[in-house]
Amino acid sequence: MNFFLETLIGGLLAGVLYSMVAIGFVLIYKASGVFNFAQGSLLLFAALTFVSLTERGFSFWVAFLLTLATMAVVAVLIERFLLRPLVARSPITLFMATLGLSYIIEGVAQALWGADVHGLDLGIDDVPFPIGPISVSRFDLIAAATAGLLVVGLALFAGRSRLGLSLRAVADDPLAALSLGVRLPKIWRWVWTLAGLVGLIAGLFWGSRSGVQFSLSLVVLKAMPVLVIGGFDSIAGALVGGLIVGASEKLAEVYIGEIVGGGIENWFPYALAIASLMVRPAGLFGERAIERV
Amino acid sequence: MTSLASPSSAANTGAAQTFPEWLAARAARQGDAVALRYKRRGLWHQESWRELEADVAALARGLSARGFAPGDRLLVDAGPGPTVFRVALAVLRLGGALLCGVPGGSGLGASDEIRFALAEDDAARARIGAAREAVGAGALELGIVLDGEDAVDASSAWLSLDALREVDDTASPLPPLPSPGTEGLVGLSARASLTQGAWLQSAQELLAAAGIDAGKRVFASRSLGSLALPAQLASLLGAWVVSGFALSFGETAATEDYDRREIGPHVVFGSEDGYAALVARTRQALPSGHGLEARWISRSLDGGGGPRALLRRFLVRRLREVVGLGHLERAVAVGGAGAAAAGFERLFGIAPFAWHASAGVPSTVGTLA
Amino acid sequence: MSTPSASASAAPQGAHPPLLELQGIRLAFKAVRAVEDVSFKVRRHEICAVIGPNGAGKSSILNIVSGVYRPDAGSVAFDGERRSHMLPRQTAQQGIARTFQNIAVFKGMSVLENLLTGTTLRFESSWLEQLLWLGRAKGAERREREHAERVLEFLELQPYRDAPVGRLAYGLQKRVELGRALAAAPQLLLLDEPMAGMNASEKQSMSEAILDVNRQLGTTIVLIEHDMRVVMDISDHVVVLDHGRVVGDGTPDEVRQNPDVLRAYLGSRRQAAQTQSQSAASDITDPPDASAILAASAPAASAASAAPAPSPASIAAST
Amino acid sequence: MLYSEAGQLSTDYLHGARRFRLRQERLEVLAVLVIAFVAVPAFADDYWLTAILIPFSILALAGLGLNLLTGFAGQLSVGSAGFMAVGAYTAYNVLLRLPGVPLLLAFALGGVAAAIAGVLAGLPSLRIKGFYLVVTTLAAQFFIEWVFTRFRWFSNDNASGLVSVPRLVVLGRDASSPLGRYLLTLSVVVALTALALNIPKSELGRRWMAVRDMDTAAAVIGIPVLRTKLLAFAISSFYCGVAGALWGFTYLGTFDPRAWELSRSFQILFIIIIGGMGSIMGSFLGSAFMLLVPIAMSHAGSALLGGSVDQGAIENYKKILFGLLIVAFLIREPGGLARLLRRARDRARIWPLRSW
Repeated sequence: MNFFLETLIGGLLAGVLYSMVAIGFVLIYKASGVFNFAQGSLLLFAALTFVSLTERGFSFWVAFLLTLATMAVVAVLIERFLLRPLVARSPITLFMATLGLSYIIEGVAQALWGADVHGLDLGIDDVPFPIGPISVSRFDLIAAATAGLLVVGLALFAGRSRLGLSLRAVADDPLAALSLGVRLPKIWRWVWTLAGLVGLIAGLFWGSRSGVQFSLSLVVLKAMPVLVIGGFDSIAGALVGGLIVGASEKLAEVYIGEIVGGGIENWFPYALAIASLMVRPAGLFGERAIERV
Repeated sequence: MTSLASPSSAANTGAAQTFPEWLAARAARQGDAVALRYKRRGLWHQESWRELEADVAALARGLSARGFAPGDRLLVDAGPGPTVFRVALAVLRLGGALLCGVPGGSGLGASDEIRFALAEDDAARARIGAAREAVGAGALELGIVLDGEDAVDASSAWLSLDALREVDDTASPLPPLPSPGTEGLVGLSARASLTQGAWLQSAQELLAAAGIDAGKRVFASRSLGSLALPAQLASLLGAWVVSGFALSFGETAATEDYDRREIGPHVVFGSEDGYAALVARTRQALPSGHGLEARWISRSLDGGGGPRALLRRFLVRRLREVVGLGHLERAVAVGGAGAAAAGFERLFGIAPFAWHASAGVPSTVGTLA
Repeated sequence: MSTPSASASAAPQGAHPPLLELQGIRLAFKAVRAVEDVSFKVRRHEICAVIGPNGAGKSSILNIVSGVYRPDAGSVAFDGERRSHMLPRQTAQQGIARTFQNIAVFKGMSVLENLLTGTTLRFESSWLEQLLWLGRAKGAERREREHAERVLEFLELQPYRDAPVGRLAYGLQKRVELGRALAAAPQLLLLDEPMAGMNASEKQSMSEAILDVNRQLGTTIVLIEHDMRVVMDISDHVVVLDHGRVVGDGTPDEVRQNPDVLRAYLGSRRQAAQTQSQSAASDITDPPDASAILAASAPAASAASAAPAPSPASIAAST
Repeated sequence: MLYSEAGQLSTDYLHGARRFRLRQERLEVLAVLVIAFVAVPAFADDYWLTAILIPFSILALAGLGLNLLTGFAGQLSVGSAGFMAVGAYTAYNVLLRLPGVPLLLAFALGGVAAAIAGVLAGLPSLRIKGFYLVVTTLAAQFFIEWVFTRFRWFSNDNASGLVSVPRLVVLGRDASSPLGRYLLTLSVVVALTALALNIPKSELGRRWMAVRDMDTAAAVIGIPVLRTKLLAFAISSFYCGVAGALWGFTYLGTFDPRAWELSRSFQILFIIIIGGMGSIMGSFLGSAFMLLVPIAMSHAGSALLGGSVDQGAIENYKKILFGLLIVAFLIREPGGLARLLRRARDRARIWPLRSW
């Protein structure tokens, strides 16, 4: 029983990391309707930049801010050279564009900072941390807390700040928003920067877990089922989806995995995602658009 | 194909002097050669002289069964096209005459009681109806409507062409062949007529002058302006049966430029405004502005010596190719060649051959064109 | 029947039962009631115009008849066959064809190909035959191409035969869409604002085309139109909707005299004008002005996909 | 390419359904075939045959398969490599376990197996649209990879997981030489391409394009949308499957599942984006581009920087370049190279006029 609980909690906490990736995804999807495959590469780029800066002797916060600035620049470039020319094109086209974008970013990231693995130590040692009968990783707890803060922060931001409001307006009814004088390009630049920030944070956790390296960009593949289950346009959905995927993945690996011979964590979340698609095509928290002709 | 170049060939066709005789001669001499080519519903159809003669005969029987007798007149309100030409030949076979022009216009007088009419479509039907109202004409004996077959109900006097063909031919035999002196074409606007003999005579002169013979692909422009039909009948119908070339019509006036590409005609029959339209369209499609290419092209088209002359020759050939005149040998400007014709020559290097009243046709028909 | 005026003018039935009969149709999107208890009949071979201010539920009715929407209540009887709901494909098989308010042509295909898709239900050859270009494939292809060419000629689209539809002018695209519907040789033709955003001459030729279809092919036509002149000219029968209810049903003249109709019309004209100022996605009231409709209705389509929760105004836009 | 269409009159509606409408186009195709079947074998050396021409034609075939699904039917898939793997492993096991089955039949069966896998992956398209399909096809990709890695039975229980294909015998003649493998590959590709060329002009292709352009309208005129989509998945995956079998047999010879990882799927997707969505020929252009550009780059690289060129760097620049190309094409010319070529052709056709 304890074993089950530990697996479950462990899974949930691991799921938090998926959520972090997914949240950046959702932000962009809500604001610009783009299914951003490049989120993983952004994450890699952010983490890589951060690490390289710290390796060059910058302190944590300086490096953090510099990286953030870089991400803002990247966002501006993306808005100018990708989103603006592709405005009003089919979602599939936009998706493929971000696929190309991910190649560019990865290429640039490695051209700039090299392809070798960088260790990253956030100073959070990964020691077991007893909670009642079971014990969980302190690292995971902190990650979870951060993710929680992130969600709350974003929620507040969306609810209070002017930008957040216009962001919601755009998500609800682009045309109405436009007629109210919301400037999409500005929104997009901000949102992509924000996604960069989220990516950076997620990247730090992932990086300190598995080292900062190219494979980091593959977490996007983890995020996708999360989005499908939670719904593309709901931050809460991303969080819950992440937890579900994390937990079920671990449990499946433990209980089903050994039956079929393990290694199923690659596709199991997807199977889960497809199942949920069949039941709730818009995801748990997603809004279902009415098809009108 | 042996040259049936105009007047001389009259000899080996037994000195034919009327349309029926020429048609028969054509069918006998080159029955399998293509007489008519036209595009409809995206497909090119072609008809040999033999088939054409048979069809004309069928139509003639249908007409006479419906009471069309020698000397009768068929009022035509339709643009130039294959069907009209067939009907025309049938009317001429019966020794009748074609009454052309714009019925709506002043042309129609109380004198001509219109008992037979041919309408392109429902709009034309309406026009004819109105015209007849205006002159208080008697009952319509037979109306032929080419388009909108579905609209024709058995009760009315109006028949579709197919219905006309189906009229049983065991009815009264066809009347004897008309004489060269028979009136064949009447121009409404100028109230003047043309006998079959004179008509064919002028055709032979046209052929001789323009040097058109059998084995040519001739493209008849549908977009000839309001007087399209009389002009084309006067100029083309005679030349066609006398020379025996293959006559082609595009699908519609709007598609002509593409259809021409597909045919690649040796000869085109157009009118001043037809050529004007083509020239204008080509001019406006040429590269404009001050680009090197644009400058060179315009300069060389305006003529000049040395290298430009060479380039011009090349350009002109190319332009002909592009607008579907790659095989063009002769362009005939029905009703005289004016500024547009000159513009045509400047672009395509071939001076349209002006053909009008002076070519021995009674001035009246000339005024039609 | 919802209003006295409607029952009064329960149009005299011919020998046949009506071709189309709607009974007690209701439909709601989320909170917005698009259609409330709509009932009316359409006789064979007639042109029936459905008119009414924006948000009256006109398009919803068409979408229900053609199976795109599923009504919450009520039933549709087509050709004597009563049903509560059908899939679009089934309605097509029954002989119902339609056009859409925001043009729904296949932009990536040529005009001829668009018309050809209209014949799809009559296409007698399996995909394998078509792939291998064997068996019935050739015959079927030839037949349907000929049929499509007839429609092409009927609508005088020959000059654009091979042009990609996406590049054609607005009016032509509407014509192509009509052609695609005609290619299916339908018994009942539903036209959703066939003349929206057209200039006078385009309207003229479009109404002529519609009349020809009705007269020459004997097709029954139900159309939504804002331009009163057109409606009164071409329709035999007019149904007036307002706020999802039938407020008038009869011949053009009967409807013209009907007081509630006038009230509904004038009243809602004002209200519609407001919605318009509120939302960019809102449609245009009559008389429709070409540029404005082009501006508004085209994005309205993309808004449908982009906006998760359509505001009442934007639903109104599409009804 | 200064066409003269004079005298090419269509007198039968089937002319409109021709693969190549103009005589000139047909002649060009003929010329290309002659070069491929006669000139190339006469002059190309083994390196060109095995390292460039064979993979070129196979990737073109795979691209063609994906193009049918994405370019024509509008259903995005990133599982092509998975379906290729299914084709390869099926063909391998058929030959391994059913002695006497001819090679070509084994390839075909590989295609069929892939088609079945494709239909399964396509089933969700009943409920979902657009990039949601990315998820289901990714699922298929990962699941297939997992199955072939996990269950050694497919690779004949050999420990390394590598399998080596048997001698290639076609119609009793050995085709194991580079030239033999080239001709075998080429014949299969040409045959399947010829079939694919029927699609755009047939009702099958029109249904696909209708569903792609506007599926509501398609349903309203009576097109069975789901069945149409599934058919697209089936046929597309069949092509990918056969391509996979060729990849394993005539190109690799010895393979394991890593030959068909996700990156291969992306590679094929890029081929059709660059080559031209919705264009059969585009798949070939894209494939050529995809193979030749990197080669050119490494040559250029070693030429410029002398021998001391870091392959890793080259890899990065390759990535950046292709990424940029993808974006550029999507923005400037969604029709890809095929459309660019078509444009040039049409311009030449009416030069010096700008429009006609």
